[in-house]
Amino acid sequence: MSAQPNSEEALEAFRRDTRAWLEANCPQEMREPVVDEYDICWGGRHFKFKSDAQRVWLQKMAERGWTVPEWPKQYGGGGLSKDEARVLREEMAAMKCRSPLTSFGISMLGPALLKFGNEQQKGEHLPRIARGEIRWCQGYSEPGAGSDLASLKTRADDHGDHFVVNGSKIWTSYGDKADWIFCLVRTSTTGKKQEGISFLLFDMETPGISTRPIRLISGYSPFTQTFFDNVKVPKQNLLGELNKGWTIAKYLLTHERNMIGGMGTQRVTPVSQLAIKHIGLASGRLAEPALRTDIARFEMDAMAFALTMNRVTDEAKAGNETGAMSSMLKYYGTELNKRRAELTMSVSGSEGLKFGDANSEEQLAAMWLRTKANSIEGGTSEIQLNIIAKNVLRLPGA
Amino acid sequence: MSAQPNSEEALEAFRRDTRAWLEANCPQEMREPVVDEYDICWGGRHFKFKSDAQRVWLQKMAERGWTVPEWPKQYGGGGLSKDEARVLREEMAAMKCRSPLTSFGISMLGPALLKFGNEQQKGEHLPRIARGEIRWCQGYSEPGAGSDLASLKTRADDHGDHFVVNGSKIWTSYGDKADWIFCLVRTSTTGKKQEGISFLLFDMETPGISTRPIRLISGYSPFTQTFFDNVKVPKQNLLGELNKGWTIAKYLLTHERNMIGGMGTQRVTPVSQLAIKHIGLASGRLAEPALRTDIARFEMDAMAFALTMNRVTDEAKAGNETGAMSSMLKYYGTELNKRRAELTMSVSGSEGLKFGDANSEEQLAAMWLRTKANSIEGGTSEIQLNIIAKNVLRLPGA
Amino acid sequence: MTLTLTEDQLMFRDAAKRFAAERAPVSQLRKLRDELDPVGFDRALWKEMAEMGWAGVLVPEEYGGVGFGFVGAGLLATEIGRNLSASPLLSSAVLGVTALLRGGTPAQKETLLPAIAGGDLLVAFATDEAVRHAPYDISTRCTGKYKLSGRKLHVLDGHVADRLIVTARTSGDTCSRDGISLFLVDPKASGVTITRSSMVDSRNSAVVELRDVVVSDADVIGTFDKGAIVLDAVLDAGRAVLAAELLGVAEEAFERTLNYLREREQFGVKIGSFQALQHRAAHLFCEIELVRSVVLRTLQALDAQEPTASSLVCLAKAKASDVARIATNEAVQMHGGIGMTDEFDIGFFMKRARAAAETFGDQYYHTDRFAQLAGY
Amino acid sequence: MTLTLTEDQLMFRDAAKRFAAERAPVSQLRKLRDELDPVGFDRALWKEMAEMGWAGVLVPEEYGGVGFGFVGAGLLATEIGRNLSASPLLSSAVLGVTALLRGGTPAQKETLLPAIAGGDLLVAFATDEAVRHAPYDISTRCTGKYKLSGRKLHVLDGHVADRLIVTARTSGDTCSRDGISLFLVDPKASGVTITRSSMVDSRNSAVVELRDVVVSDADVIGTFDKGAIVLDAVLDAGRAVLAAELLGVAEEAFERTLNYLREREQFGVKIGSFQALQHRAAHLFCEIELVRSVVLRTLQALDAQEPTASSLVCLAKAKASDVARIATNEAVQMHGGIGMTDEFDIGFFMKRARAAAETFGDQYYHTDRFAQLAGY
Repeated sequence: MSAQPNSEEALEAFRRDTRAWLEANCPQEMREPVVDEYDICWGGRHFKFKSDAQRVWLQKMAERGWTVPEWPKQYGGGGLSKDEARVLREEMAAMKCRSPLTSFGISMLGPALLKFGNEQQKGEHLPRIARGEIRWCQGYSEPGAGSDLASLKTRADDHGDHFVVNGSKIWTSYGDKADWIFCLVRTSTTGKKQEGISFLLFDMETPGISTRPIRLISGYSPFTQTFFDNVKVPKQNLLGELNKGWTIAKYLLTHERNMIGGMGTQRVTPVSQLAIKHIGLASGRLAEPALRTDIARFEMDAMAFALTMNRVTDEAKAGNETGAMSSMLKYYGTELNKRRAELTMSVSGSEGLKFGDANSEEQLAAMWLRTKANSIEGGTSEIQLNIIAKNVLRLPGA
Repeated sequence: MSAQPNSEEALEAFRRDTRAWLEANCPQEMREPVVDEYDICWGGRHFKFKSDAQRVWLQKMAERGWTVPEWPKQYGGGGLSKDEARVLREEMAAMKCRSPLTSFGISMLGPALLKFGNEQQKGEHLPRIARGEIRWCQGYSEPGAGSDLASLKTRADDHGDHFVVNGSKIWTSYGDKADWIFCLVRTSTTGKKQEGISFLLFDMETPGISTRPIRLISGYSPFTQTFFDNVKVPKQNLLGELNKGWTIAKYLLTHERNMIGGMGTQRVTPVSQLAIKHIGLASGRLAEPALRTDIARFEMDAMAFALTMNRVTDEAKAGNETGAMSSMLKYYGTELNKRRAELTMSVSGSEGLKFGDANSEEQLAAMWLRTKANSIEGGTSEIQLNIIAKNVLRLPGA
Repeated sequence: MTLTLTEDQLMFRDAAKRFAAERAPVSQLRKLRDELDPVGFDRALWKEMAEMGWAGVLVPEEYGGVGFGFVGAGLLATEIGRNLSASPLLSSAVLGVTALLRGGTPAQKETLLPAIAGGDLLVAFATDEAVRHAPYDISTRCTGKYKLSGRKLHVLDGHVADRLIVTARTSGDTCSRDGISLFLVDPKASGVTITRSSMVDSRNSAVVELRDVVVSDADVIGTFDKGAIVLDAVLDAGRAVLAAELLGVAEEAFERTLNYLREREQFGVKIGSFQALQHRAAHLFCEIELVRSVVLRTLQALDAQEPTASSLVCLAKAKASDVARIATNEAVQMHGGIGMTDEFDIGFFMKRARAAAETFGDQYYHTDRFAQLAGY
Repeated sequence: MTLTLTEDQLMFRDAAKRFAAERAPVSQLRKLRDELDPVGFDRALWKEMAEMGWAGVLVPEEYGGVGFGFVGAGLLATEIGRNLSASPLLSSAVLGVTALLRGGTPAQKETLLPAIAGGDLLVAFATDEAVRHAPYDISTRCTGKYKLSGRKLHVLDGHVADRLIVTARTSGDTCSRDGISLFLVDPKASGVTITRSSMVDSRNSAVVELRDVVVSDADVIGTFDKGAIVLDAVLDAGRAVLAAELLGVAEEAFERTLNYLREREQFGVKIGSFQALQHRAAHLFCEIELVRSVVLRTLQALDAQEPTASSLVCLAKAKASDVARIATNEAVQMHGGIGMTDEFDIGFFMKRARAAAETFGDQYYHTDRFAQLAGY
């Protein structure tokens, strides 16, 4: 709530209270490392909690608004200042508390709703996101459009008090598990292609919607293709102005980029440690010198990137302009993540080549294959480099 | 002369004769390694022979036509078949004979004269090139034009029986030492820019020509800017047809590319040997492992490139199409040469940083700086990649 | 020797090219995978391949083969790489045959080579014990005269082999090149347990466990305790042929990508017109040309048993592994989302490139070995 | 500590930025080079720099300095890198001062630090003996009590120094970290021969030869035989400040290149519109941003004397060396022919990037050291 920085004493008091509350309320089970995907709580109408602990932890945190600590209290948030939110993160990390709720509603739609939504929309959707009641998916890409997002063809025709949506979206993350979708649709075909796009929110149970899972090279099927056949969407479900959806989309893409780029700093076993396990040391050095050199180069770049994430955060806190950095973090972070996976495969040799079904423990190859999508989803590496060249370096257009 | 392949016996006889002749006629001094640039014989009106041996060697080889072994005898060549020429090269290499003559007349203009020249032009110029009497330079690039060679502005105006040339050329190799120039000039400004270019030959002593050396970052000044102020050139000095000079220019550029690309396979001390000298071995391995890894990567690529040069040669001999390879060899060869120089500097540490005047022995840094031009001169690496993309890979135009 | 193919070799290659594309294309591998095929390749097809000379490509005519040597085997492997054809060419016709040719007794050769060349007998080579290739890191024990005990990883086609060739330590320390011996082992013998692994490239790999498996003097391949000479030859043969296969993988992935770049439109133009992609493609073209030269030269050197062939093998395996990695990664990236779907074939090439690179030493292993062989 | 600059640091940097650009730009270095200046920098200008706090940037206020620490020294070095300003900042104000602060006796500090901070006294650090940096490869002998004999390479500003700090082996084997001691040596003492080398970056470097040079107990810096503690601190200080300078070199070369890409026309369009160049520039932008983060963090870690500072120093020196190499090479390549001419300034940046990278360990040295410090 408070925009002012907190005093050191106030923060320390907050830290003590937070620690005590977490200690008292975070179930022991929720302090263990995440083992499989079912340990991640996505919420939603149909979510099957893996355990009571998982359900209780979400409920307790949601009651305090701490699933979305910095959102205003009136919308189900915690109303914390940036400093308080940081303290909360630090205390949760120290106690190894799991995240109570992971959702595109929090990481993507929420910020857009806060910025572009009207009171009615904010009041309807934000609290349900905060409590994990509604799981959202994103309807952006279309078959055949790829990087050229703005050439989208799914159209919403004006039928007086509602739109009728027809078309198809692809790469809808967990489209088969989501309750609602935020969706880019074409509402005008005159003028520049970016200027005829609107941003709609609607229930995935509306008649006329169907989904088809897409199997990936990794064996996973996290995405669906989603089909809209005369789907009726009330006009009050339009976010922002008609034909101004592109502005919201770009705002949201920036958030997505930061999230994907951040994967470069995920806490995983360092490649060098895995290498020592599989290859061993000779006279104190990893026994394969050429591989060791590339591991060192990777770990140096990963450390440099992590420091850059910190610097960008610190500069943002200091009020300096950092918006231009989002494409850089997305590009470099995802390329690093791919390098990490390549090296992980190299140090694991034939062990890494094993490729079981999705329930097996041997997931190195699947993870490696999964990373290949990092530099495609959320704007390809090429698109990020274009953005840097044009928006940051101010190089002339082609 | 003979277009048919030679029989094995005939070739062996030729080999014996050649060996005996070389043994008898190549001065001992001309079998020592080249030490400095004055050991290279460029010929020309003003060339100062470093020694009698150098003069005698040129004269004896020129008498047999062996400065240009495969050119027809009537133009001062040796009239040898491809196989005989190879045998000559092999025997000279075995005896470590120096090249009797290095010249742009041989490597660049000659092939163009043979293909595009009329009888009068061939008879006038080729024998003088073969005997090293005339040193040629190339007038292609212009200030401000760079990679966009065809936008050249130096114009040759039609004055009845002669042209009058005005303008300026840059990057003229040894323009201040050359006797004649082969020069691209604009003879028409209508139509596509490539279609108004002609190819002129003229004497550098014609009134109105001046040159200015260009000092490079390496400290050397191998290039000049050349200025033309109302230079009169007789019309019989036009090579090929009027306004068709671009065809000759492209033909010639291919030769230049092959020459520059070939530098990637120059016989120099392997980087690994220099590294052992400066860094030393520990338990049989070069003591700096990360540097060793990159040296090995370079030496592997250099070996792969040398094998590719061999394969392209063998395929050309077998009559297979290899024209498309010239951009590849130019691009990859020059990039390799730069990598070699970078690594040579790295293994030489502070010793490599020494930078004396042009007469000093400490030339590592100068050689390193010199290689930076490799990927710019004769068509930049970017231009070669464009050519490969369009002409070899048939990718669509932008 | 010139770096070109002879007329005979060109004809052999062209026949292989047609056969692989028509009878053993990527769709066949997909089918084998989707149906969880217990063999992992089509036995009847292998018999046909044998009739075309594939199974006996390295086998001299006196033993019923076609004697096309490593150059011939490499030509087949490149076509296999282009089509991801599933077959026991590498395991049986290259590794098995090379072991027998270099170390087999006359009796072993006469019994086994004609059967292998005919496609009737499959041999698997069981040597690696560490997850990352380390050829002399062998601790499979040989006690008495002789009982073998140990555990072998990544045995290609191990679960369908009719004979195993197993390396074991008969003296010396683990990791020493001395004291290694090779044995012919019957996979049905008591004490042998073979477990197939499910691999990312949908090709065959098995773990072979040996517990007091009895073998006899007649089963020794090569000189006892000096088996490393044969082992090295077998590994270098496998590496060179894998390099040839990786060349095919890189070529095919690159060509498919070029086609996509020429056809796919974005922002109203063909994506192949984007200069950044053009330059990456042009660079990759150069790298593939280098691999082409290196692979041919290496196979020729193996056929001629040149003393420096091992350095060339390092170069070929390292360069082909690295370039196939780049080519398949660029292929997936340039195809974008569609390239990530299992429905589309390009991912199969990336998977095979990775598995073939890891087998018998990747670019890291062979870069360091190259430097070692060069004395630095 | 946050990865941002304080108000004081920003002011200090802005003043340095103005001063370097106005008073010590590239044209000044060119002039010093063309006139074969015997000093290699402008002594009067150094006095002015000293007045601005440059010479005493690391010197505590009690000794007449400004005490801006390594972050402050790094800010100066980055501006020096941007302008290729010739000055003895690294030799005297960083290496010399760090040696004295970490190992000097109270008497040494009181005598020397105020004079250094005032710009009146120059100190040079003489340690390397191999052409490639190998810090403990020291065989300069110390006999009796004490006579020094040996040969030191690449001594920055050695030919104009008023004092030398020399490392010598007082016990232990060559290459051992134990048994190194540091001595203050008067360059005018009997037995000292100093020869200036002409360097590619037109900066100062000298060879120092010592023949039975007599020094006393009062000249020892740090603990006798345990001088490596001071040596390590001096080298890490130098490396971190060189990394900051390399950041400036990379930034300036990159900005000049961007300007050229925005202005230069070829084929009727600005060359900056070519996507292949755009992507290379965008990638380079990211790399420079990484260097920026790493350099600042490393300087902060040195100021805080954090135990893991050496790992950060490796990271900073390796990454800055490599990125400055790429930035200056791309600069020359993208400028094309004009970039190759001596008349144009961009080549000076490439030369300085190379020399600064080689000094006290390049990317290869520090990549390997990083792995070693991380235990692999």
